[in-house]
Amino acid sequence: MAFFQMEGVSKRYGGVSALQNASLSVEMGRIHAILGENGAGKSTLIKVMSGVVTPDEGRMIMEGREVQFASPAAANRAGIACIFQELSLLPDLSVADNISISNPPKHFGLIDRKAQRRIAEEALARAGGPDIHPLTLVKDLPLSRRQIVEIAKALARKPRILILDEATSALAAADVEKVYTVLKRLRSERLALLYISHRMQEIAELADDCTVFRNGRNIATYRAGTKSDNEVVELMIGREYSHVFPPKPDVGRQETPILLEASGLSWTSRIKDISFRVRAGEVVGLGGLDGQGQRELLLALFGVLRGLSGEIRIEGKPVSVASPHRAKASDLGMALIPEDRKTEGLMLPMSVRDNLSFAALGRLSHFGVIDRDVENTAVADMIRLLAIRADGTDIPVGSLSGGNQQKVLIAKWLMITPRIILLNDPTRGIDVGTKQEFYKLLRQLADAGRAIIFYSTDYAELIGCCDRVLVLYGGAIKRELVGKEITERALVSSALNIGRQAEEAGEKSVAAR
Amino acid sequence: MSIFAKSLIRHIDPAVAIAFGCIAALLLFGSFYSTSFISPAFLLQQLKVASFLGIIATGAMIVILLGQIDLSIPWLVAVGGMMSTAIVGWRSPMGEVLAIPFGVLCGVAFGLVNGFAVAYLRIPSMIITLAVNAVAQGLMVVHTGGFSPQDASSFAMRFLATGNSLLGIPNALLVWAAVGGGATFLLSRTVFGRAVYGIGNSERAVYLSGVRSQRIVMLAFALSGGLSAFGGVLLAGYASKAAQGMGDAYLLPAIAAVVLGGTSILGGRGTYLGTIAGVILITLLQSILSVMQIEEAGRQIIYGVVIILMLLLYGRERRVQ
Amino acid sequence: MRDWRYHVGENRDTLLAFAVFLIMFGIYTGNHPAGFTANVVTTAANKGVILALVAMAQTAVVLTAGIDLSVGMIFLLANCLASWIVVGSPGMTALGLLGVLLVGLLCGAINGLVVIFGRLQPIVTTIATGAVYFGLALFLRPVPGGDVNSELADSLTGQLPGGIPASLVVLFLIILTIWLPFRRSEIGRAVYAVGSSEAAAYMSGVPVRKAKFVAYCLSGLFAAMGGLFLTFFTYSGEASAANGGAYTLYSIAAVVLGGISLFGGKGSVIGAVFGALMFRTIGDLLFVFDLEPLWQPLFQGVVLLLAVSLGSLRLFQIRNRLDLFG
Amino acid sequence: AGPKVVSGPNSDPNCFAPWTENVKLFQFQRKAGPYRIALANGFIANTWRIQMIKTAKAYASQPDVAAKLKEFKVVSTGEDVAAQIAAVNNFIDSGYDAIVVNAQNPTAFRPVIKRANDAGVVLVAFDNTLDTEDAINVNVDQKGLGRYWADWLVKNLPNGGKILEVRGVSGTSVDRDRHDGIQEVFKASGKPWETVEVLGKWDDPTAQKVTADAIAVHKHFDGMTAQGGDTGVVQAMIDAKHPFVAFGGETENGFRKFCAKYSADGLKCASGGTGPAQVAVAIKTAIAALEGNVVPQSIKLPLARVEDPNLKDGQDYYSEQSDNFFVGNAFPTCGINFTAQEIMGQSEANQ
Ligand SMILES: Nc1ncnc2c1ncn2[C@@H]1O[C@H](COP(=O)(O)OP(=O)(O)OP(=O)(O)O)[C@@H](O)[C@H]1O
Ligand SMILES: Nc1ncnc2c1ncn2[C@@H]1O[C@H](COP(=O)(O)OP(=O)(O)OP(=O)(O)O)[C@@H](O)[C@H]1O
Ligand SMILES: [Mg+2]
Ligand SMILES: [Mg+2]
Repeated sequence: MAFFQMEGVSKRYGGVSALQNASLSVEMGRIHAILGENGAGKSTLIKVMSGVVTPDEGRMIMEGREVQFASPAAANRAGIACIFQELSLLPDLSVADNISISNPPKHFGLIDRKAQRRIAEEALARAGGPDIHPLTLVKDLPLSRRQIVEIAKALARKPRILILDEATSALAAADVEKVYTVLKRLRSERLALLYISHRMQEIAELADDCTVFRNGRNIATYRAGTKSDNEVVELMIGREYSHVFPPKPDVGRQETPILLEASGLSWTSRIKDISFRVRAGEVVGLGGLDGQGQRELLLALFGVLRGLSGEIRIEGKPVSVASPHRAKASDLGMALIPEDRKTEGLMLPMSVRDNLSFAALGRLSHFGVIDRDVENTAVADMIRLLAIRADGTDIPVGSLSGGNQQKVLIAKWLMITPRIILLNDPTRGIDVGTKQEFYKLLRQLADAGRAIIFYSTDYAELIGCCDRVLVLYGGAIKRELVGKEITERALVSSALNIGRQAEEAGEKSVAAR
Repeated sequence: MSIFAKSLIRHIDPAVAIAFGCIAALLLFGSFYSTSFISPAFLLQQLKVASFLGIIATGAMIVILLGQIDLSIPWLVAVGGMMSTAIVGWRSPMGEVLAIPFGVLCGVAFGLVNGFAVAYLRIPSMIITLAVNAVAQGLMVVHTGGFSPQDASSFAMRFLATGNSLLGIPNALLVWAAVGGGATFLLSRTVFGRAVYGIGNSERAVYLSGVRSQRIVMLAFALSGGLSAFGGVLLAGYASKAAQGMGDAYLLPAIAAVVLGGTSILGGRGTYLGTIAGVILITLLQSILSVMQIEEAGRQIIYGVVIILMLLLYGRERRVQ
Repeated sequence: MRDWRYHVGENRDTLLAFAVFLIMFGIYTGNHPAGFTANVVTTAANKGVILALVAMAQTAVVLTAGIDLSVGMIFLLANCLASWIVVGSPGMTALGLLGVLLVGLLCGAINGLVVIFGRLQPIVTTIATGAVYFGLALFLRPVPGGDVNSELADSLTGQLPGGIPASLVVLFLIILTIWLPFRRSEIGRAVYAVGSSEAAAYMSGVPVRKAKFVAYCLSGLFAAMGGLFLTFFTYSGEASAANGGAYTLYSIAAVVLGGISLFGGKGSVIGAVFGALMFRTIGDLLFVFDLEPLWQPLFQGVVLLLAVSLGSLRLFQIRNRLDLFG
Repeated sequence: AGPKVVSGPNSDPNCFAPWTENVKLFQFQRKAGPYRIALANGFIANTWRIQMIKTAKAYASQPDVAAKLKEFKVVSTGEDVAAQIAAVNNFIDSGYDAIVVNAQNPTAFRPVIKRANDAGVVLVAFDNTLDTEDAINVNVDQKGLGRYWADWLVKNLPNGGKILEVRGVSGTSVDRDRHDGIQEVFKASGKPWETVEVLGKWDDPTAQKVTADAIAVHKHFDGMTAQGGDTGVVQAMIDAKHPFVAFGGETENGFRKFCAKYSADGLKCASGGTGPAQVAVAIKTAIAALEGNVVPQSIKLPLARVEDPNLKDGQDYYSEQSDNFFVGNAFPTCGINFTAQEIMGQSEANQ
């Protein structure tokens, strides 16, 4: 008998079936991975498990007894802790407050701050963030640190089942390693772990069991390692799958004109004297550990930062980009796909159409009046181009699955036919199938003469997609990798600023083995 | 059923439909008290009076759609009325011509201050509009005390506010129809309108979409100020003169009307049709209560309870999740 | 140990409100014909405490990211009720006090229940309930009048030995016995959590409804205390819609001046107290500066405008324009 | 200390007319001038109050008055009665000799009155007076005003009828007193009267709207009376094409303009009230009290009144002037002879 079981669970949202007769069984002391395309119902499944969503039908059995959770608090009491895809931290509260938000230690009926702080320190240490001060406000932490706090918070509840819904999607490789260690230790402490991720290598590294979801159903469950990656992906997307990354064109397009050129860009202490050029048709990656100034660099190019020094030239002409409005103007033609689609990219309650056409309204209108026919055509084109799965264009974009939301965000910017595309970790939370389409699209855009700057926290992407990678460290470019030089090893070592010698030394020692 | 009717049904917010249902219910209820409540004369009179609130609520709605609020309505209404009448006597007939635009422009000017502070100085609208309201009041007191202003409204103002046009339709109602039509067009068909809804949902996203969100916010407040002042201009026409306290009775009803009409106070969601329903509801409710012979205490209690009941009927937020 | 930096950071806005208040009050008493005397301070304290209590009421709701436009009316209702029942023997008076506080609590509870279970937006809910509470106040006091136990009133609005205003001491005790324990209780933290992000709070298993309910109840309670103080100060009850409306708006101003975020989750009732005192001092400045009478409202408006604009000085520090959008 | 209650004689019975025969006569400790006098006003933002403050300043700067004053300070504290009480307290603490108040709430000043008397400060209330026998009140006979209006209607409608009564701000004693006066007279007349009450809040647009509603519902009234916002009430009648009827109302210039214009069409008006100049009487009383003169505790102001067909342009109303000011700004028995025109006409330009 499994430790925890779900049977025949269904959940509908209006006309959409998020889950249909799904089942799952979870064992103690094992890491159970859940895989599936965007919108397959993974998040809904774990929301049911953790009391956030009440299922329309189906039952849950824990240690042989049937259970029902009316609220997340109830699930918590039963020993289920969940790290949601959308962070559930309270930005204005301190890290310590967040960690023991639901059952703080008490002292005469009041919260015992000393004990709470101790708990927080312990939990942070276990979650791999011993350097986070428990009194910091969560809103003052960068995203990747918040993710650690989120894990610490779940751990502080002493759960028996711990669920991580894309908990690592915002983390850079170094942090991910720490999380692996934590999870493996928890497994050895006989916790049951559910792990959702779109990164195949994470699953290969961690999972004991895997369940694949498609269209709200569990399609297959298997022991990790018994299927090849291709087989798994085919299960997920229900069709054949090959070649994740499209082939890169041969090097030697030095002929193409330089579209974007930055020289001596500096901003506060976050960007230090950055210079580079991007040619039309080139995909230039930004590498390095998270938080080394990559995001700021993109924002700087897009006119968001005040007090930027240095020069930006477009097609050789010096330009001053004072605002995103200026950046998207047709003589500059820049587009930025921001990092956080929920607050920076999309207006979730607004319709798919309104979101898609938002950036391009200027050219879909005459004297400020929107031409609705032109708009509808343009929207339909984009939906087709990116194969966005949506039940009409009138529904709120927030009701799409994460991946489809991301597609809408990309499509929104393609609509202005940009010449320079800045991408800030655009594949976060996108499933493999969509990712593949995205990589193809990226290459198509490049082939059509666009210049692309692509920041990603996923090294595999940088390796697979980019013609060149600029590795940032401490706000400066530490190294430029071109073509075949872009390898995982090179990326990692330059990200850690170990330097070329160390890398070469490493290579030798590998060869020696 | 015709395709048109079907598409109409699909597009009408149920909240708005129920709001109109409430209007019918209110009239039915009133007609038990006196059949005059459903006489054309009474209804036209109500619509005429509702027009003033309607115009003011239009501005309030645009600001609410941004997720902001305009508490400077009372004294901007007064500014509109007092400034327009003050200019009437100036170098006649110039003053007569300039009266309405001047009154509205003064409101726009104050609105710009609100908007600038909210958009560029990032001061919460709830407090800056309160402060601007206080400043407007101060200026009007100085104005009244210092300049012995003219306060009789011009012929045009009286004509717009109290005259009747073809078929006995009050001009004020036509003015509201024009303003409402303009607002509907602005909100649903223009880049500005889209941006307003967008900002109400996420200003960050709007800014990063390369839309000058701050300018939009400032313009929206200017519009609201102008509409408040225009409401004041019409009120001055209606009463044939301006007075300091003329806007006091409009702040809370305007907000209540907008929200009763299904617009989310958090911004980003709502239709003008709903605001129309809300304005008529509030006006009718006030009128019916005013004419019924009960103690003021009782009226206030009924007024509050009825608004809550109507909101419970359809104004409920969707559940979290 | 860098902890103190976090504690200062947490209370920075409260400290700032305190500092600005001190400066303004210094200017006021410095120019007052009578100077910094016990009487002058007591007068300022009495009227300050009334607004401070209403501002505290507003704060409780604002912390949950709501707004309560009925605080002024609950305040009036408490005032009118107190002018009937806070009279007579010490026992009767005590019962009366209890009654007024209970009614305030009840009004707050009604607001809370309608907002929570009706799932209505607080701003309109409280506009409507405010009308109801005003109706009740008017029912109790169709014209101004009534009485209050004058010994109690005198002692609470008078001075303690050493010239310390009794009202300030009472306010201090209220904060000490109600606010501080609340702030440190689980439910108090839940109020901040709800204001910070309701969805995240729900996901984290915070009792969202209970927290909101308690916040509204607390608001009603504080507003009723304000009403009691008004009664002690005026020995009578009056259902003046204008006064109720004015206090509601002043309370919002005080809350903002006190560094409490209208978006919820941030700030403290103590900040609201200084905000209220600061707001009152703006009014008092009229007294010490010789202004043309008809220019006084303008002066007050401009000072308020400047005071609320002070916060935007921080914009000069912003280097990343995204930070503008909070 | 407080004033001594004396048996008389009243120092100026013409101006300081006692409210009733039983009113106490006060004599304060005589103080040497010149005096420091303060006006603690509450609400400011309407024409009446603005006119009042300008009258106060004008009176205080008349040479004979100015000679007696070292300082005349005005503070307006807004709607909030607590702020007004605090202002009075501050004036007491700052050593002012007399304080004139237009109280936001008639019952709220008990502690302050006590403090003022203890400190030997003369406290004079006017317009919204104080419910007390320990401070001087300069009273308008609000109830008498209601009676005056109702008497006019009774006279014009000998057989009774349906009356629209437009009331003021609920919750105030002024509104109640005027209403009571009206109803008392109707009851006493023994005729069948039906009154429809609406709330005009002493404000023209509000009064106009509620009147229009009432006319739309009730179709016809035989007479009307309004406590304020009367210009709006007449305007509503005109808009609804309601026949002009007998009307008892306040003293707004606009109202009187209408009365004069439509008198022949049936708008038979009685217009009565007391203008903002009563503040001058209050200041005069304060000075008299400080000089040690005997003054009544409760002073009755004469009503400025005029009835159809006696309205004269340039005297009872000003056809060229704004609607908004209150005519009847003179108290000849007190030697106070401002016209409203003089007060409101002082623009920056012609000062
Ligand atoms: N609150 C909601 N309202 C309406 N539809 C919803 C809601 N939440 C989810 N859905 C729909 O249910 C389906 C399953 O969504 P779910 O979030 O579980 O997908 P997922 O597998 O987690 O996808 P992703 O990998 O993109 O996170 C999707 O089609 C989505 O559009
Ligand atoms: N049809 C078009 N093709 C190419 N570029 C265009 C087209 N229409 C507008 N643009 C350019 O796109 C840029 C973005 O303008 P857009 O009209 O979207 O901005 P906006 O927010 O509407 O601002 P504005 O208030 O100036 O209209 C402008 O610089 C404009 O020159
Ligand atoms: Mg998901
Ligand atoms: Mg354009």
